[in-house]
Amino acid sequence: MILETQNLRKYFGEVHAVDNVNFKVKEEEIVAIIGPNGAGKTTLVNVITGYLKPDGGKIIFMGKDITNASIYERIRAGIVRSFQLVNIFEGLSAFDNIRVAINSRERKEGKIFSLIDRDTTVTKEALQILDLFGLPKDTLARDLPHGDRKLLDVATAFALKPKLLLLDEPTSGVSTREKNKIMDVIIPAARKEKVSLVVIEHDMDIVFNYSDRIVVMHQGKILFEGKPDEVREHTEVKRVLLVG
Amino acid sequence: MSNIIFLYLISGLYYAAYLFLVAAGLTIIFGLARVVNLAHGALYAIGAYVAAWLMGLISKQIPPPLWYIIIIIAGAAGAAFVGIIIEPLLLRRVYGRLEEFQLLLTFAILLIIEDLELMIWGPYPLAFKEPYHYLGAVSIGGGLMYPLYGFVVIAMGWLIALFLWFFMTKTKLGIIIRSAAANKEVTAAIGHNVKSIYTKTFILGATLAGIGGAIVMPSATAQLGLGIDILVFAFAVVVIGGLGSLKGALVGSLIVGMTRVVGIAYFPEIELALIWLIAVIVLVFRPLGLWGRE
Amino acid sequence: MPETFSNPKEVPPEARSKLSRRELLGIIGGLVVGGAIGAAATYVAAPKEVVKEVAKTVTVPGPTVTVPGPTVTVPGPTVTVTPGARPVPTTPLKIGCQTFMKGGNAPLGVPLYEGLVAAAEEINKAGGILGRKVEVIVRDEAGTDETVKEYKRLVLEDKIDLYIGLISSANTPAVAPHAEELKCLSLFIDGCTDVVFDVVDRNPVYVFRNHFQSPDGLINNFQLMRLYKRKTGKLPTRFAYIHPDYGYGRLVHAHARYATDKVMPENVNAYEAFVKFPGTTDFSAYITKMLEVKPDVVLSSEWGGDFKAFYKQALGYGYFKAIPVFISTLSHGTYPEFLETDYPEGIGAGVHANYWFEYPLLDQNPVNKYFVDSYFAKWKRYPNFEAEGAWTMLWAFKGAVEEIYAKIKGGWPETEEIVPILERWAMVCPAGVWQIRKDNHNGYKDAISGVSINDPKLGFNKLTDPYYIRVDKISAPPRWQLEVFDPKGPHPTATADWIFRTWKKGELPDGVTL
Amino acid sequence: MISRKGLISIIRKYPIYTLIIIILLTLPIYAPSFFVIQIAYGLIFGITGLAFNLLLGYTGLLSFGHAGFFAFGAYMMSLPIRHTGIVHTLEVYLAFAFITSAALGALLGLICARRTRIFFSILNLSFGLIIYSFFLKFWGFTGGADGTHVPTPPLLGMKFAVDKEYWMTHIYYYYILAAFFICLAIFWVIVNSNFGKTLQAIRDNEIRAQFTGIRIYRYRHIAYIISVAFTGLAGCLWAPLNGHTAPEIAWWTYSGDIVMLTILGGYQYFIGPVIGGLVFNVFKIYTIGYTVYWMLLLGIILLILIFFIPRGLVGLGISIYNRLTHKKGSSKG
Repeated sequence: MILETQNLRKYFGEVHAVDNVNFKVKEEEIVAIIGPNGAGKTTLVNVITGYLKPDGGKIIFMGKDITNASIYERIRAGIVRSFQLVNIFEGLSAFDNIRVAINSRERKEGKIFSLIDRDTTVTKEALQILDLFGLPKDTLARDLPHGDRKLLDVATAFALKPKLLLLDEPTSGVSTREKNKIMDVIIPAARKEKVSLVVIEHDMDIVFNYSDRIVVMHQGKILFEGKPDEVREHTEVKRVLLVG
Repeated sequence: MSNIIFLYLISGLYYAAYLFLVAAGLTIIFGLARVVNLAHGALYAIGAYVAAWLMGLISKQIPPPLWYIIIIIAGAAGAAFVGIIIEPLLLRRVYGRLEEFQLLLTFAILLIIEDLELMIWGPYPLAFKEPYHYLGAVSIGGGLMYPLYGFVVIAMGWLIALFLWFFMTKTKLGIIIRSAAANKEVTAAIGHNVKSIYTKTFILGATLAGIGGAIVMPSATAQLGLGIDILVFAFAVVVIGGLGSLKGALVGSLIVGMTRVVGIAYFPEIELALIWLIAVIVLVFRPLGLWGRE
Repeated sequence: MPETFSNPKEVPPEARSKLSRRELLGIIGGLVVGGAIGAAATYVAAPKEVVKEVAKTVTVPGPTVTVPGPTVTVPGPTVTVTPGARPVPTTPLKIGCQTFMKGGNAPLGVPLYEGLVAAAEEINKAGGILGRKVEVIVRDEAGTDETVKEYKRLVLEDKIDLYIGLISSANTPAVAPHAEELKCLSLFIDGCTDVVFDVVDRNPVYVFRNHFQSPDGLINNFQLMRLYKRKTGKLPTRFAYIHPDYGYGRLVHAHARYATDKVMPENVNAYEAFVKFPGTTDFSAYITKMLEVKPDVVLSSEWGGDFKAFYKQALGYGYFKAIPVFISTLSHGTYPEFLETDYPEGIGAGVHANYWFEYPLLDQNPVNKYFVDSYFAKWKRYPNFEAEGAWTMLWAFKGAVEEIYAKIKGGWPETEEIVPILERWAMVCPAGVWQIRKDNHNGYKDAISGVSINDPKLGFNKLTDPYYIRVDKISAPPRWQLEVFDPKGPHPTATADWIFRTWKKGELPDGVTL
Repeated sequence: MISRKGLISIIRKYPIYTLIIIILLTLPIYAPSFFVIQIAYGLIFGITGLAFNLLLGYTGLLSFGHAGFFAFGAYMMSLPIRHTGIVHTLEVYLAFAFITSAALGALLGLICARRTRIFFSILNLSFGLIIYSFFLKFWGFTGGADGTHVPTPPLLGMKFAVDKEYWMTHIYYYYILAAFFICLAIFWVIVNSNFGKTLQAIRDNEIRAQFTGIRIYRYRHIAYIISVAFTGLAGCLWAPLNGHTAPEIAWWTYSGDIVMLTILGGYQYFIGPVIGGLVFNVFKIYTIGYTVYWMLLLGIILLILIFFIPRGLVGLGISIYNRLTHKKGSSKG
């Protein structure tokens, strides 16, 4: 068990965005979180990754209690996330985005007197990741097409060699053909690096094709979790998803 | 002894009154357009110069009581006129751009207006002759006197504060300006021409600064560099009170006004630094100022 | 060169050229090596212990003018020029001038330029100096930094032959060292702080000055006591002060305090304020504080636009009724028309202890009449002490050049030859008898102060009932600043040191009567 | 270290910059002495611009108080001389100014490293004005508005028995040039190091930087310390050249000048502030000389800069250079 939350709570006034959620992720597992808008999916990820402070409950990551750990400590521990609205270093090239992430992972992002271009190991690794994600080397992040920007967001998170990668709608705002292309890059990469994935996703085909297990959230609670085909037949889930 | 304290209080209020007018203009413009208008000091100086120049011309011909209305109208008109020119022509082009360029543009306008003042009104300071003494002074006990005109300025400050509160909360334009400040896109969506709101707000701000300059003129002189000096104190007020908040500008100008008086009377060495120390302390504990919003 | 960007909304740059490691090293190497070569070249080229030969000073036995008996030398006909060994250049004599041309200080500064131009035109009409026409280049005396840079440019780029100017006591201490180092004859008009020749430039060679400051603070301080005694029959005990916060204000204060502590040991320093200058337009808090401490007399050295704001606000507070006697050392120093008829009467009138155009009386001093008439004809205004200073300085320079020219029989004299003549120069100028002292290159003339009175006919407030003190009674004797005064010591100037050591407690110094 | 072939390839690749270096090295031989002095001032403002741009261009923080730190560095030389009367070799004061400015930056950085955008600018405006009022008001200690005279210090322990003009235009000019090249190299390394890239990441997206494990306040604080330290160093280099330190150089309009020269040069480029420093100083001095309305001229130039060449002189130069050399290729910007 790589991640476990024990009746995690997060309230915004009366709105119980996350209401006593016990969410579990196993090693090398790909978990999809689905549910109507406002079900608390993003809030759950925000609390796990330290972006929001929980109102109650505990988060155990690899046996350690990280409920009140800082963002910095969680990333060092191996919990990394990407963003629904793309957050990338606009003024830097894709290559530089990756290199900054690698430098941060290797704890040498603060080195003043070592020229970044002379660091061959980092450069080599960055190029590998660029190939893995099929991203161009020199174009500035801002000039990339929307699909590539989403990929770069994930790639930068990926470059931190996380143990648990949480992706917030990695394929939103992209055509279905592009969606599959993105997932066909992310999933094999995760498998190869033995990274467990948590993906918030709306597109049911993506959810059913790519995830090992699915968790359905509704009004801050986990309604049901199970294998993709179990979820497909579950009447209650269908009603919630259809009605929303 | 109490009348001396009263005199200190009044001179603090006097300084706070016209400082508020400049700061209010600065904070309204920032509240809406998110532009820090360094040229605002120049609008204050324009108000002062126009009032001093006009009074020099016509103070003989018109009856005394009218002087005070003429001064305010002259100052307001002069600054508003400059506002009408620079907002659509220059400022409108930088609203969307980077902060560095907005600051630099307003700095350029400040420099240009400083030299235009030199061109139009010449190198020497302009001053009024009579109106300040026309109202005479009132004895406040212990052989001490206080010029009635001081009360006029203080009253003017509070009146305009009241007017601004009324304008912003009760009039249609006021509410539109506040809504545009809160959310430009929505205001535009419901059919208001945001561009003209910007211009109107800027002119309102300019008028306030112009009036501020004009009402001080009878007791002082209009000289070059006036705009640059008042600006930094207006900044202190806006920073302490909170960028974009009128309440903040009012309280901020009172704080700065009183600090200056206390500094001059009891700690002459650090009088100037005192104001800025307060600004830094406020910014440390309340980064957005007392009532600022992001 | 890789570009960086701070905000996506900006136009994206071209794809930057990739820099290979070799080129990167090349550039850094080139830069550092270039710097090293430059530094080495300087080290080799620059001569070390060789002292440049300073021209031997020419000692010329000249007539010593007996000061008390005024020999009237009206600026008369020029000396006929005979071509000597060194031909007199025909190019115009370029004079660099710096003074306040705009802003709150312009009412004091512009007359300096006007006085200089008035003198230059008369000299040119009379054939110039040794046939050379005089040409004035004027630059605004802005902040201390711009003034220093502008001075260097006047000397090095405009190649001026002579420098006349400077008003602010912040600028003369800054410019004097550069004048000595750049060897440019610089005749300061104001910037009167004694610090220039007492501390900064103790053995001046190329720098002279029309007047200096200590008599200014002292005579106006005595005038305060005199007017208070005239009004109440006894001497004042509670003193208050309000000065501009720069050299001039600080030293007027220092000298006044030294004198008052000596003459009246039991005096009380009720309040002293140093106000940001220029640019203070709201004096209400300062006025309130002075009303609170209830002083007998107030000495100030505010002037220009700020002073006008001060006295207008003070009138509103009934300040001049509450304070028995007030004087500003420079209230009447700006051009006379600047101080309007709303200025209170019967209080002190300060003219920087130098000159008010009506005194000495025009019919008694033909030089003053000649100056006031020609100045008014040209500028339609009456002159102030800065105008008189510049006017006198240029005529003194002309006289010195012509005197040395007659001695060395020919050629335009070197600056090093003019300096000894100027060092013992004495003449009757519009302000009366004026003499430069050799040891500190300062101009000495008797100090004047007065009482304010409105003149409806002239339309401004003017000085009347002049009060004189001989300048040597209220300033350090010759060579005091070199032999006795220690610049690192407790006293700010030689005169303050002299007062501290020689004046007796509880008595007026000799030569001073109230 | 660099082979002859390497050197030639660089010259071919960057003809303009090598040309500038050659001109700078040989300037005192042919240029009029006043112009050489102004170029020396320009080089010092270039260093100040580089230090300032480490915050603006690379960390996205606009400070309106850098003139205060510049004045602080200058006073760290003039005050010791004023109070001890001894004039050590210049390196002593440069080190002293650098260390005290770094300490000042560390202290003030604690307050403003957490602020951004307009709050950072105004906070620094306040720091600059506090420094100004300290130098102005404490008359006894700092000489107040008159400031303090700075005599000619020995360089590298050597006193040169030459007149001041020769010293400024030949000896001290090369000293400043050497200091300038060293600072240029240091900033080049800082900007192109891991640290430099991290700063740009923080500038572009704070949230992403935080979620990439970068402690943004720590690195902003370090950048602030470096910037203030080198601005103080530039101030200390400026003091002997100017010969005088007065409090007014800390007044906020001079901070405006620093912002102006950086953007004039083009803050999006590493070399921008240097070109801006040189051009701005020469331009300002010659306009002050020739017209009383120099502020008007400066204002108009600024308007042109903002509306027509937002990418500064260097940006303009590069786009012209590209247009000339790649006639066929279209060039944006």
